[in-house]
Amino acid sequence: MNCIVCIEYIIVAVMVLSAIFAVEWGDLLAAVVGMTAVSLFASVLFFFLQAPDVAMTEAAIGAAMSAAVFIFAIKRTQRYESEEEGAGWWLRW
Amino acid sequence: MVKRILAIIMLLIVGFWMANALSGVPFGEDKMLVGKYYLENVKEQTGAVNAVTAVVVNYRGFDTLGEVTVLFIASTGVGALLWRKKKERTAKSEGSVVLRTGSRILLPFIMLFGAYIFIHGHLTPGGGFPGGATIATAFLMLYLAFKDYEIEHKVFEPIEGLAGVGYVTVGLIGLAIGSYFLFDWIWQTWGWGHENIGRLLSAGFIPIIYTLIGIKVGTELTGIVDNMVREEVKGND
Amino acid sequence: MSQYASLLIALPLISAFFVPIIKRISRDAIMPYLSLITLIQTGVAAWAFKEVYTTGKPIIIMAGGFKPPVGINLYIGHFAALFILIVALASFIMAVFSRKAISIEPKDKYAMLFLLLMLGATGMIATGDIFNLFVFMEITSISAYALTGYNKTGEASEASMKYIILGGIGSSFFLIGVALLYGSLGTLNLAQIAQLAGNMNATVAQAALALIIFGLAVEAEIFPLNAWAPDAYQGAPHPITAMFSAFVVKAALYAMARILYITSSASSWSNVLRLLIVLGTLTVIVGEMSALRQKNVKRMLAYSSIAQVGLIAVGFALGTQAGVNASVFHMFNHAIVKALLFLAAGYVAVELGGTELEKFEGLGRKMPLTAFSITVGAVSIIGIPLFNVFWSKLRLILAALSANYAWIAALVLGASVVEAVYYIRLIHLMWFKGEGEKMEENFVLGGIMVLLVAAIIIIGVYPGPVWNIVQKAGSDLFNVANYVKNVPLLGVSP
Amino acid sequence: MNEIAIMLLAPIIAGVLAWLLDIKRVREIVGVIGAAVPLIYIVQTYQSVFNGGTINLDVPVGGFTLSFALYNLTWFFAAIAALLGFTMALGMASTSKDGYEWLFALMSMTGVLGVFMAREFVSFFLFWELMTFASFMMVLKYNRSASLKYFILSVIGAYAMLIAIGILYAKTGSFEFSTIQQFMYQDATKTALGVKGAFGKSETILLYLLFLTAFGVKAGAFPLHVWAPDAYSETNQSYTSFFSGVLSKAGVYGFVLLYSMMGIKLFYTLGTFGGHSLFAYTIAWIGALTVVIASFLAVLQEDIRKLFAYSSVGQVGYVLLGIGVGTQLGFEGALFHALSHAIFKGLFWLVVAALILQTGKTEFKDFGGLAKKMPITFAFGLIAVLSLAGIPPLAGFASKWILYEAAISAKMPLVAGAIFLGSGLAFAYVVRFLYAVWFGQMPSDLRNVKEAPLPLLLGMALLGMLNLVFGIAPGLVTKFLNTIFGHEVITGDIYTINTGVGNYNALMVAICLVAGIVIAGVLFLYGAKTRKVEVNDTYQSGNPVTQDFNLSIRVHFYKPLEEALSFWLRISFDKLYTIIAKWVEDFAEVLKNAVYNGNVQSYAWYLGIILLILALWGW
Amino acid sequence: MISLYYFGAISLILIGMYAVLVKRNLLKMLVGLSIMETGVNLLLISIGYVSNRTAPILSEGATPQNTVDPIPQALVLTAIVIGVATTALALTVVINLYSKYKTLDVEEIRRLRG
Repeated sequence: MNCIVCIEYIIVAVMVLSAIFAVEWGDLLAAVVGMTAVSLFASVLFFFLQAPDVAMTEAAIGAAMSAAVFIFAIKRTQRYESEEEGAGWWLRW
Repeated sequence: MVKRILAIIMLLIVGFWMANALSGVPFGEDKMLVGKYYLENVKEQTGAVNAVTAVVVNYRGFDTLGEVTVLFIASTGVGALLWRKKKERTAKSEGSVVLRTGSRILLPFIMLFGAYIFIHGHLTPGGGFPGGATIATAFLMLYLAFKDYEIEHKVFEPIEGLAGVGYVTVGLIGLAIGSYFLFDWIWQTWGWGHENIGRLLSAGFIPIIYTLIGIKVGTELTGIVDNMVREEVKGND
Repeated sequence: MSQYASLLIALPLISAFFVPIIKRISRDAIMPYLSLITLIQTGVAAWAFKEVYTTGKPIIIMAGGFKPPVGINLYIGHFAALFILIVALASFIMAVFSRKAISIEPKDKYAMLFLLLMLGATGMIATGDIFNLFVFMEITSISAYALTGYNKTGEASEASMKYIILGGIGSSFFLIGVALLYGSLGTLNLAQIAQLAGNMNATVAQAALALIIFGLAVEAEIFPLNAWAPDAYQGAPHPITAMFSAFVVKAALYAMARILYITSSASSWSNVLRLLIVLGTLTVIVGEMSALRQKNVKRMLAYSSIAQVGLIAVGFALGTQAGVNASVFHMFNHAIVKALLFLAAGYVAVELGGTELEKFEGLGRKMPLTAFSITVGAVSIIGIPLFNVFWSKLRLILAALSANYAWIAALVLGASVVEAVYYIRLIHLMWFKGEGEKMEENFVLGGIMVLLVAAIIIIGVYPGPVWNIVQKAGSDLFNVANYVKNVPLLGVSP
Repeated sequence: MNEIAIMLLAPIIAGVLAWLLDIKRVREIVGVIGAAVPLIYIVQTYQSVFNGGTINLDVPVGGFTLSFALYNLTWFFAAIAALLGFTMALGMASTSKDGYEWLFALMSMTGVLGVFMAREFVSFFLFWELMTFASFMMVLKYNRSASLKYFILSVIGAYAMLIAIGILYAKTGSFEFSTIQQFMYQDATKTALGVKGAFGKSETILLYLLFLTAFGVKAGAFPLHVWAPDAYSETNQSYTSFFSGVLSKAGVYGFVLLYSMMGIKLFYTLGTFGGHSLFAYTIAWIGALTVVIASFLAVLQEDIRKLFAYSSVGQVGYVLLGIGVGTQLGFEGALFHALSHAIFKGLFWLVVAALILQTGKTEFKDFGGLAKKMPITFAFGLIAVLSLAGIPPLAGFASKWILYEAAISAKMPLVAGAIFLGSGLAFAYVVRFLYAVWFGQMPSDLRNVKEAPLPLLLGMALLGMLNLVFGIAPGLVTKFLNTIFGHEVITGDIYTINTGVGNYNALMVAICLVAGIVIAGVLFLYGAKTRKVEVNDTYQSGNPVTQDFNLSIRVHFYKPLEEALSFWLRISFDKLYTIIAKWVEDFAEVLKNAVYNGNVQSYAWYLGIILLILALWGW
Repeated sequence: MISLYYFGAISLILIGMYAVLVKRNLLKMLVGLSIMETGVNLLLISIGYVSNRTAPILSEGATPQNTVDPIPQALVLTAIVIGVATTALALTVVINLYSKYKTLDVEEIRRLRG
């Protein structure tokens, strides 16, 4: 397989990985960074998919702006999510 | 833990279903129907080289109008929900020296770059939205750099409104001249710039609209940032 | 000339954008400005209505002068004309009500969001392009999120949060459905989709349709996707609640029905209908049950309107002309009645500070006019003859029976019984309980209430003309071939 | 303007006026006039209708046409309604408190008239609902739980009817009674020949059950009678005279319709049972059960209103029974009894209204010795009692006699037994009423009770007169009823009725009775040595009765009977329904809190689950 | 065999949904939502892609025959902006919520129920 394809594979893999991290990290700032990474890798994929406009927009708005907004929100709320998995979540419904 | 497992199983089933459906939409094949029409007629109908821009501004103008509206709603809503009697910045420390000087120096260039992006929207990738976002990043840098920087609300809000008004007005002029809302009167009625397709002064009202959109998006995003940054202070009364 | 109907979209937009300048001029001018704009919008809508119903031809607005499917077209047919008029009218009433009901700043932002909510609903009803439908749906729902949280209390923010999360999921999946649809058909125009839907890949068609209906059902408050609704209704400012119940839900329902019938030639279509009937039935049952012991009147009304939505959905899902007509009729009546009820309840809340049941004790002595209009509304929604809702319920029953769904008739019966229980509780509370001295009621609002009551009773006594209009609207919705014929499609074909 | 239109509009317009003006005296006058108009027109149209004429009225409304007709059957019921409505208005003139009552009382009168004169189902249903709604509002003013019970059962009945109408319409494509009747007839012939008709067996049974529910609720037939006692007693008693006298007859009329429309079809579909058409037999038994149960319960009541409420239910049971007998004789008896029940029960309720108005008491234990204070009321009360207990020569006897004959001639001995038992029980409770209220020792707080006011007395007088007239000259009624059936079902001249099984000469009986009374009076005055004794505490074997087991006629007179029946009394449909309602409400509570639990995440899970369902059902 | 891009898009969507379903922190839910939106955008674009063709910018060398479908790109432009708008609004609401409830745990934030 030629190189561009393997680059695609790598990027997709990293993107999915960072998405998982973004979801799983307890530190919300880190999670937002992961989310931004997802957006950035997605915009790279947009380049590969011959969509430069979308790539630029995603990079500028989807990544930068939403990351900034998220960070401000975290600054005004709390940084670490308190994740205790108490038993019987369905009972607490 | 049970919750996680259930969720994973459920999502896998749903995902398999979607993948199954997507197998009916093979990747990388030519499924264009309306798209082909656009590509074939974009130059003479709109004069834009960048087909995406033409689609965004001319063919699917309503979408873009709605898009701008959505962003406008967002900034308005942020403003409405974070409205307090008295707000000001509560940042403790200045940004670093690099950031301060850098932002001072870079500000005009970033602005210029943003302007370039949305003015050349019909020729090169980009357009109003990235351009506006770029301008907003400039202001964002200012906010990060200086602990008591604030934008001129008295100026920004009216500009934001007026840009939108301008967009709709352009559309209404189209309605008046070409008897269609959002009609490209400059290109199709007056026929300006037919000779220089691919250069700046062409593509009818696309540059105008993209400029308006750029200004609007920039001001809106900046407004959102501004509202997010400034916190309520209890007035000493 | 007919292109000037695009003012329906342009006017609210430009006036919403203009609000900041108005605010610079004078802050007190905002609310009157709002009423004025909605009034003008009503005028335009009335003109469009007259245009459509006199010529009998729908108004096709082509944005940018490009024929569909190249350009986006708005399709203001019989249905859209009728409901855009209702949207504008309800917005006007609520704008007038807002002057009294909205005391929290910033009013200018409230005005903008209000106008854009109206715009969104109008666009949803008018548009003829599925992605444009998505955009307008987002406009509606995002302004709805913002307005739900407008009061900035904990409850309001909570309700808004729930709405945002559920609505976000819904719209994402809607977009996936649109993507599938586009991928398999290569077009986004509803008319062309209707043309090509027949030769769609079965699995893709099923998934796309299911996802689109799913996304819309979140907005249309179909159980169990409606969990955000009661909270949002309770948390939102009173005029906004009335608007939700009067036309926002209706717009989503219309979109659902439209897409349903547009794709009627797709395979596995009847499954969707069956699923929708089941969900609608569940909606009715759960809604009524939850309303039964509700302590907060606003929430009770919310649940009752959810139940009505279920009835409407069931009517649409019957898949017959009669069912669609009945549903449209029920939408119409329900819009009037719920506008009245929420207006009155909101007014009570403004005057007495709350919508808990205790606040309504002795209302008959305190605010007789308001209490009277609430009574009329309640009696009407129960389905007593000579009030308008009875006729639509009757039509629904007849349609269900002619479609061999006897149990739906039984469902309507059960719903009416439960409604009777809780509405009579309210009526008795208002008239025969508690004490209180007469307080004078706002003249303008009183007038509006009287007008709505009059409308209810007039339609109830003489439903003929409205029924004719509604039948036209229903056939506009049901008769897809006609819809396709009316849209001047450009010869873009594979 | 068309008579029917005037008859329908006059009461409601008068009601609205009375409500709007709401000035004392004025509203009474307006109301009475409004209620009188239909009566005038009824009397006026008597001749033409008697000679088989009809009056029609068609009003197109919203895609439907409301059409009404006044011919002998509808005239008969409309006459009952108009008469009772008028007396009710007279009664309310002295008992009503505000315009509200006038509005809804007269509105319900319009409703009933509309129901009786309707010629197709749309107007029938519309006016049915109008009547229900108005009467409900009357009850709501006095007592919420009673009104709620009444309204919910009515709504169930109403929508049962609506569904039935819908089914009929979906099949026959028409709302017209006559059209449906013909359709049914043809369908029945098909069924008889074994050809598959439009209505399958299950559908027909469904229709039958739906109509049974719909009309049974309104007629207060067992086991749907539970609303009646509370509703009848918890409202203005003058209105109750109309409520129990006429509104229940709407249900009866419904049964008559059911017969005339679907009788043959039902006969062929359901077949026979022991020689009787099954569906009719069911109705007969429902009637019989209603009679017995309601009469027993009536006997055990300690409250006058409750007593007569139950007795009304029982009396309507007679009518159903007569209809159920199924023969023309039975029908005629039923119709006659509908009339006589209306007049004597109306009279009763007016008397009760007078009592409550003047004394403010409702319990037997607070009454006594009022005969001296309210002689005229007492006289009419006596007439009512005799008529209800079926003592000749009063209307009640004639009709019951015909019913009895019908039951015997139709070979339904058990049903006839029910009639007898019912009469016996009726006698038991009216005797108690008679003695406990009018005779015996007068409680000290009733010393200065006045005679009932004039309008009330007028109303009573009218009804009392009619009781006597129809009692002595039952032929007046039977002659008219014969025109309904088109031939002489019951022969004989005005004073005598001959059912072909038996013969009853009312005049003769009356003369004998009068003669007997005269003789007895003469003996009483001249013959007997009478001595006045002061009535005081009742004694049991020489000792004054102790409170714990006080068997005086005023308190727990039928306690032994109650104890004997204690097992059966524990079985109460009323309780059953209450339990069901409570259960439903609790279930609703649980459901609500489980579904709308306030947690966004669980809401998101709902979305996910729906997606899962979509996915699974996608394959 | 499902294509790479479809796989990436769907997995993003599922991961986002998973976050919404499992995480009890509101900000985490919103992160999930925006990841979901990214996935949907990627899906749209990859549906519009045609193999070995260039971007739909008809400047030098690009003819209508060898460019990809422009419509999905236009749609995605809109979708991105809508997504960021929703996110901004949601975060604002979160800030308000936090100032009222002093928590972001969805199981604490349930004053409205029943």
